[in-house]
Amino acid sequence: MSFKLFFLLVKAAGWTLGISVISIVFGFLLAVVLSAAMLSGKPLYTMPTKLFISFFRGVPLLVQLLLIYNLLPFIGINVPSVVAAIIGLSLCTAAYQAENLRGGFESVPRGLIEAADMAGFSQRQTFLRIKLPIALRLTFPALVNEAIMILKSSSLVSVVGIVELTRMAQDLAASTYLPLELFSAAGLIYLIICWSVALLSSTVERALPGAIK
Amino acid sequence: MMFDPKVILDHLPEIASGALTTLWIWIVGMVLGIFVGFLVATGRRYGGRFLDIPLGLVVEVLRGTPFLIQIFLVYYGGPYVGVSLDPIPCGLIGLTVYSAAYYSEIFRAGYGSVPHGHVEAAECLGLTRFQTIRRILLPEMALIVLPPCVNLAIILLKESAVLSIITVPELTATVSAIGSAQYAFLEAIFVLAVIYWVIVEATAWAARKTEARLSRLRFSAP
Amino acid sequence: EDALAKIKAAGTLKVGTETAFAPFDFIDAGDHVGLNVDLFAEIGKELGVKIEWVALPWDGVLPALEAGKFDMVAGPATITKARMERYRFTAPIAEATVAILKKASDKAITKPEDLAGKAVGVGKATSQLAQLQEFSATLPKKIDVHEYVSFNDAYADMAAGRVVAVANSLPNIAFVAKQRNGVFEVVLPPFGKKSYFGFIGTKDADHASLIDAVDAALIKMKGDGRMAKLQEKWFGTKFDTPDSVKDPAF
Amino acid sequence: MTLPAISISKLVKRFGPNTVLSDINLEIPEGKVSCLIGPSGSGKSTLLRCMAFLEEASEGMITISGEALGYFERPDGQRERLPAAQIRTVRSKIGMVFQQFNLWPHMTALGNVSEALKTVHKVPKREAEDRAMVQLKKVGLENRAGHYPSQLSGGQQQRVAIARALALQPKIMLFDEPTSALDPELTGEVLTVMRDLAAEGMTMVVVSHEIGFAATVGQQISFLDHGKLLFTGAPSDVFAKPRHPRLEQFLDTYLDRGASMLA
Amino acid sequence: MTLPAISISKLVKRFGPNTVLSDINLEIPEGKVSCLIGPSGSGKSTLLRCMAFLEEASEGMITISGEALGYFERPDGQRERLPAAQIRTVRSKIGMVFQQFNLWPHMTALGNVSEALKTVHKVPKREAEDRAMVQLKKVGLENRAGHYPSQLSGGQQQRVAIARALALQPKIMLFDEPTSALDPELTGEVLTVMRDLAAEGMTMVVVSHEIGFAATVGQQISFLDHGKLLFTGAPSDVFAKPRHPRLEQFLDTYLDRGASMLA
Ligand SMILES: Nc1ncnc2c1ncn2[C@@H]1O[C@H](COP(=O)(O)OP(=O)(O)OP(=O)(O)O)[C@@H](O)[C@H]1O
Ligand SMILES: Nc1ncnc2c1ncn2[C@@H]1O[C@H](COP(=O)(O)OP(=O)(O)OP(=O)(O)O)[C@@H](O)[C@H]1O
Ligand SMILES: [Mg+2]
Ligand SMILES: [Mg+2]
Repeated sequence: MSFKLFFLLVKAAGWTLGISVISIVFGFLLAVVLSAAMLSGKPLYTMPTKLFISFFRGVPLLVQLLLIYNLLPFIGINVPSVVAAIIGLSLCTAAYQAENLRGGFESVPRGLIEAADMAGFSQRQTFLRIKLPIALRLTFPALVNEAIMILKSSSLVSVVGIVELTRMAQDLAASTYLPLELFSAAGLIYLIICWSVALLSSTVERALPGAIK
Repeated sequence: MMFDPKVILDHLPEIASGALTTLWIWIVGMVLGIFVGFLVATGRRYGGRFLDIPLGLVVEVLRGTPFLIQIFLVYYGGPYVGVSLDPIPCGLIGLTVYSAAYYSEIFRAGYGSVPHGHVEAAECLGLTRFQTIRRILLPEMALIVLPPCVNLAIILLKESAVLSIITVPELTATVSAIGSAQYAFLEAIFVLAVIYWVIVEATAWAARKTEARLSRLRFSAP
Repeated sequence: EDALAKIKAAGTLKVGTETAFAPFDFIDAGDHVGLNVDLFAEIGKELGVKIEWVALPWDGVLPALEAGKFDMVAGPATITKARMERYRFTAPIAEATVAILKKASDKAITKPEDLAGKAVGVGKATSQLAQLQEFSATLPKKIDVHEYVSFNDAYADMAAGRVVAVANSLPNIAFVAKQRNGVFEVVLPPFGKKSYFGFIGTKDADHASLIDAVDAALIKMKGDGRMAKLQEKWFGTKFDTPDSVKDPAF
Repeated sequence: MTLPAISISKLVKRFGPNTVLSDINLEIPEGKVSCLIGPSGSGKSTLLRCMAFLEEASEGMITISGEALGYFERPDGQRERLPAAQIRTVRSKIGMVFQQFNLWPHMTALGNVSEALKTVHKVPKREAEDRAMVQLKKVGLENRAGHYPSQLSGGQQQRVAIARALALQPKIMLFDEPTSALDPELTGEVLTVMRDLAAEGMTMVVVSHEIGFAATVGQQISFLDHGKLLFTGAPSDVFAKPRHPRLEQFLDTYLDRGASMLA
Repeated sequence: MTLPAISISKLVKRFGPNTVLSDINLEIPEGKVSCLIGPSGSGKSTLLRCMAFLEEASEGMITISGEALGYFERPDGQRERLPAAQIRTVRSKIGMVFQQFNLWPHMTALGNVSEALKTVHKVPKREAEDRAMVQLKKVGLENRAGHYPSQLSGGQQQRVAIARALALQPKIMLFDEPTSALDPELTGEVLTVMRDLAAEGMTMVVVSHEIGFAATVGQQISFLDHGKLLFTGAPSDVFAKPRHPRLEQFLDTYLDRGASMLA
């Protein structure tokens, strides 16, 4: 396999990384909102959230992507490929992350919240300054795991027309007829990306203050 | 685009057979994966460095690459090194190995969650290592590892669609083939969404029941 | 105003395709090339518009056409009766008759009938699959048909040795044989019924004038020899194709 | 005489069907150290938490320097909940120190102490940190300001928790077994800080297993048993004989330990 | 005189670069109660864990009733590890009771006590449970046999832990701060059981913060500080003045608490 082909794979890996990172960020922000809705305990908020999570965890990502890309135009929203891919991945990861975060919020020791009550924090201040940072710290490893899952699942966004790493390997294999070489190289690139993410996150995790013993 | 339920009804037997294939490969692969994963976690805990480091490396490679690529390399690359597997065995082995990597990490965390003192108590009373694992560690970690095991099971169900590239007639491939042969894409997407969703919800429901029963059995009044 | 007028006003024609379909559409060293690319470049000149390509996996192409993600599909696809009920095909651009690709080292297969009782690969839910099954029924011993999600997996499996041959349209396997010269070989003659490749559009009235205009451009290119030259460039041979297919063989 | 710092009347607290506090009437005098003692499960923590409005009493009234906490009594005798803002105002007079410290693990000692000043009282960062430093100095931890809770010993953590409560300049400090999560040798640090506060005339309510502390520093001692206030009085009255039989039995548990080798 | 129940000679324990026990020589007399006291971090738990072979000593020897535990000394002075089965045999003479109880949460009290009889000693289920019931009765918990640990109070849990160790009929019982995880009132239950055991002549080694217990029940008291055994002797010697200055300081910490109201 030539260097040129490998370079093309690396370039496609840029799409994989770019789309995943953006989706992880959006998905995470949405997940914070969703988990807050779940914690509110008000059926008005929890019911739609439960439905959302059930749908986006229960239905394969491939199907979600096809729905977003091909069905939204029928109600007059024509989303470009990149947007469809990011929406699909974000919604899917948000559903998983929301569940992770909810676990985190529920394991914030009650006493820490009482301490905030005593100091006169409003509910919003308690959420932003105490609950969120601690829940994040508690769920950090799970959040990173989910991010790595999304990195790998992002290969499915080719169904909406994005030539990411896996698709590029398939395309190149289709013209060079060297599938084994190309797939091995793609696997290696995934491995490097995932390991870098894992390494980076464990460094960050060690640096993060506030482990609860 | 029009929705035509007739397409689905006409192909019900094929759809059902695809669903059954997916179901049984998923369940068998997962059960084997849990078993192997537990062995790997145990090996890493008690096997010393010479087992821990290589096993850890293999686990990380398996977790760091997409299932699609792994299964492709094994199925189409295997014959070059003298391993020529049929699709179903290859799919089963692939699913087992892939899930074992993830399950081993869950069990490793499970081992870590049992207070060391409980193991020391067993040691003081003369239980052998095997007895300690079977009588103390396994039952104690059961409740803790159940939720992540179920989560992983749901992820695996959906990953199993990848097996279509090695010609396993599983649900996704079967239904999308019907979709493209009949040009009934909307119907195909709909069927896939519903069937997977039903399996996932059923799994989650069963898990919740098991969890409730386990915790009732183990930690409450007789 | 109809689709053609809108396209001319915008100055771009959006064409959907799948880029793992050599030699029609593929990625060669990073560039999107193939017969389709050259043909549409000429069509664009005739219509006075630029071409904008949208590449999707084949599973996603036709749903996206129906969703209006692009104006037509390059592909191309074999023109069949069933498909003509749902889509409108352009004038044929190449022959699609199904033939056999085998390993060059395999001396046991010299004609299509030698496949009786052997394992042969083909794409899932394709017209080539239907042709192969029909052919299999005429043999004394049935062919063991293996269905793949993509033809490329079928080639990989032939290399791995699980199937001895792959059935696909002549232009495609001719290209594979040329690329992996000495590894793969085409078995002649083709065994399938004569069939043709055409580009795909929707049947609605809005798009009729667009497909008419593309048809006109293709027929013009056939007349002035540009088509033949491009077929020669990509297939190493040229095909005799009718101006339109009204009644496909299957 | 001045108004009592906290006045509790006819307080009842139920958890579901269980009544854990029944008919409590208690006045906490201003500028003094009051101790709550009693066996485990007798309701000491619950009573203290009611004073901080971390638990809402099921019946009865609590006033802080004469102002109603949480509920006020309408002329017809019905209780009505006060608006949240008003509850916060009254509660701001109270500082609470928890048994488990409850320091926020993602902030340094300085962060823990200055956080409420910044977010709740909108004090500028610089000034908030200066004021926090003053409190840390008071508990002898000025050189630990940049440490995270996980990097501090139990005694140091508890002192940061005290500084955190003091930073908001409460008029009353509530302590729930402030040393019972500490090693015997670390206990000393915290008791010293509490003695200093007492000497400064801070109104304090202390739930404590440290009978020694209660006996030497406490100026009013209340004994709870099974949710009932059996006895309130000066230490000399409490420890003097003859004692209430339940109190006698309770004290014996302590005397059995630690004391017997003094002979 | 009989052989000492445990004899420790020239024991050194290092964790990485830190020496936490240095040159310990100690004999635990048979049929008596020996107490280990000392400040936090002085190495009491580590020494006790070495006696149970839960920690392996870095140097030195331990013998249980004359039999080598874990290692034996070759004539050339080198230590050699004994086979696992032999270690188990010697260790079976020892029962250990942990500070945190370490009951198995998925088994009832009866299950906890009978487990080792069934799995290790292959006693039939019925008989194992009968023998377990005898032990539960001894610690006063026969009517709690079917309860899971989470359904028992701390004192009850600790008594189950004692019954679990007793069920294997050890000759020596080791206790690591058996009451420090307990409420003062729950402590009483456990101390009572321990007093009964002492009265029966069980050899016991107790690491304890309960100076009162040490003073009244202990027949030999050893004081550890910074990994060194500063003092071993009868209680009267330990508590008599003049004391070792470090011991004096240590005891003061306790006397400050609980005792001062006796006046
Ligand atoms: N949230 C709650 N729900 C139900 N019952 C509760 C709750 N909190 C406390 N109780 C019960 O109320 C009673 C009094 O508890 P409280 O914690 O006030 O006792 P305490 O005197 O502080 O005991 P300790 O000395 O053990 O801390 C106990 O019987 C306890 O079980
Ligand atoms: N596994 C270990 N690794 C490293 N150091 C340890 C380990 N266990 C104990 N130590 C250190 O050994 C020293 C003695 O600890 P040990 O637990 O024996 O003290 P202790 O006297 O029981 O104290 P306490 O009264 O607090 O229980 C301490 O400084 C401790 O930090
Ligand atoms: Mg309490
Ligand atoms: Mg200790």
